Amino acid sequence: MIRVLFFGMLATKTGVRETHLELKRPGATLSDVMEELGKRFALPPKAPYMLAVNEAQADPSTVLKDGDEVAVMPPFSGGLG
Amino acid sequence: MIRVLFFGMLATKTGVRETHLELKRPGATLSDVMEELGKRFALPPKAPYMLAVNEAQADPSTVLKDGDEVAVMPPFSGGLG
Amino acid sequence: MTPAIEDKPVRIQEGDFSVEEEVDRIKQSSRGIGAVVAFLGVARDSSGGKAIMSVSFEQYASMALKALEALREDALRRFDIIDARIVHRVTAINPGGNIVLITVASAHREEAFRACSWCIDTLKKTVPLWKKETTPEGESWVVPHA
Amino acid sequence: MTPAIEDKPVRIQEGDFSVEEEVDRIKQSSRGIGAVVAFLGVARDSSGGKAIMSVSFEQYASMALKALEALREDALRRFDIIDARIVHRVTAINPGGNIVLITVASAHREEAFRACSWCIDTLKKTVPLWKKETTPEGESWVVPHA
Repeated sequence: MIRVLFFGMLATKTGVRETHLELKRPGATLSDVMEELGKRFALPPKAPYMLAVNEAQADPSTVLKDGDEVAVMPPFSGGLG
Repeated sequence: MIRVLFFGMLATKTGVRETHLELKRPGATLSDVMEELGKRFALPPKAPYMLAVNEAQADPSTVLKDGDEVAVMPPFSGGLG
Repeated sequence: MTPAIEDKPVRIQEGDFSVEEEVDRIKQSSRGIGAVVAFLGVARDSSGGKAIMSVSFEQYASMALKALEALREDALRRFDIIDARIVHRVTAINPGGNIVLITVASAHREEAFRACSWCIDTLKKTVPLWKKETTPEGESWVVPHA
Repeated sequence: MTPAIEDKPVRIQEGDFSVEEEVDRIKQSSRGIGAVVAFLGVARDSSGGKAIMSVSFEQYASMALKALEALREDALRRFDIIDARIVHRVTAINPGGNIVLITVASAHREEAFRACSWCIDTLKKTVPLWKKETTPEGESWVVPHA
């Protein structure tokens, strides 16, 4: 089981801030999880997502394990008014 | 008659902050005045002076007239500690 | 003794900060400081022709603080600077209100300018914070320029 | 009514200044301000290996104020900025003490960084101010690098 967090515009679009997912096979990657989430929440496939695993930016090839925290985030927009 | 001001290290070297000078001829330039001051105060001829006439930076070819205020200044060193 | 929250060199907080206090704190890191460069991000009253009534920031709190700490460490390694401090607010902020303050101290000014500018550029890219604008038409999330 | 001295955007003064007050004043010039960049020059405790007990500044007062005003006008013309303020002290200043503060406000940060950096570079070249250092060996005038 992994924990998935959505932020900003993606929390608005999906209607949830947090969900949980079973990894379907050993060696499943962030990319596999994104495909699954895309189906479940009708996420636009080409939007530029920022991804993190356990609070560190990660790319889609990252292999996940049970207990990981995955964040699916819109591009950051801090710092300016 | 013109008024001449010395600042910083030049006030220390000449021992005066202010002096007065008669212009020797009409059309006398800042360069002529520097020559005269050089003799009177033994100013090193090659030091990089900053020159001003009536509170604006001026170059040695500037023609002076009675009543002008000339400043003979070391390179500026404001702004930093 | 644990230092007071306000003494931490990177912080994400709701409340406002004091520019004077942040500058005073960084000046206390060394008597070799000759230059402090500060960048203050302020909420504007308009953006691309739209009136903005307020902006508010959301964060991925645990990751944002780590990313901000990493950003400071990286700046201290990359630039010949003495110290750097960063504070970012997450709350609704009206026009004129403070959003973020980055202060960088160094012996010589060029490095402080370079490092401070690098910090705000890098913060925008690496710290999970999202801006929402409230306009007369309602609220909308901001999509940053590529 | 004449504005209070502290409201003038360029000043040369003996007394200390407040970074917070200068930043607050510049923020009041417009609600379109998105960025304030500040440069604070601070007295260091050493220079080229020598211990410095204090620095003090002498000015050609009438010309220095004119040059500082011209510098601000020039910055406002050259850069896409909203406002700029400059305050420089002339007095003896101990290590850690404030020497000069340049604050620049703009809609976007890049111009504020460029203009603020340009202002301090240009101040050093165009404003008749001279620095004297007091070391354990005595006082000496500073000859700037070419």
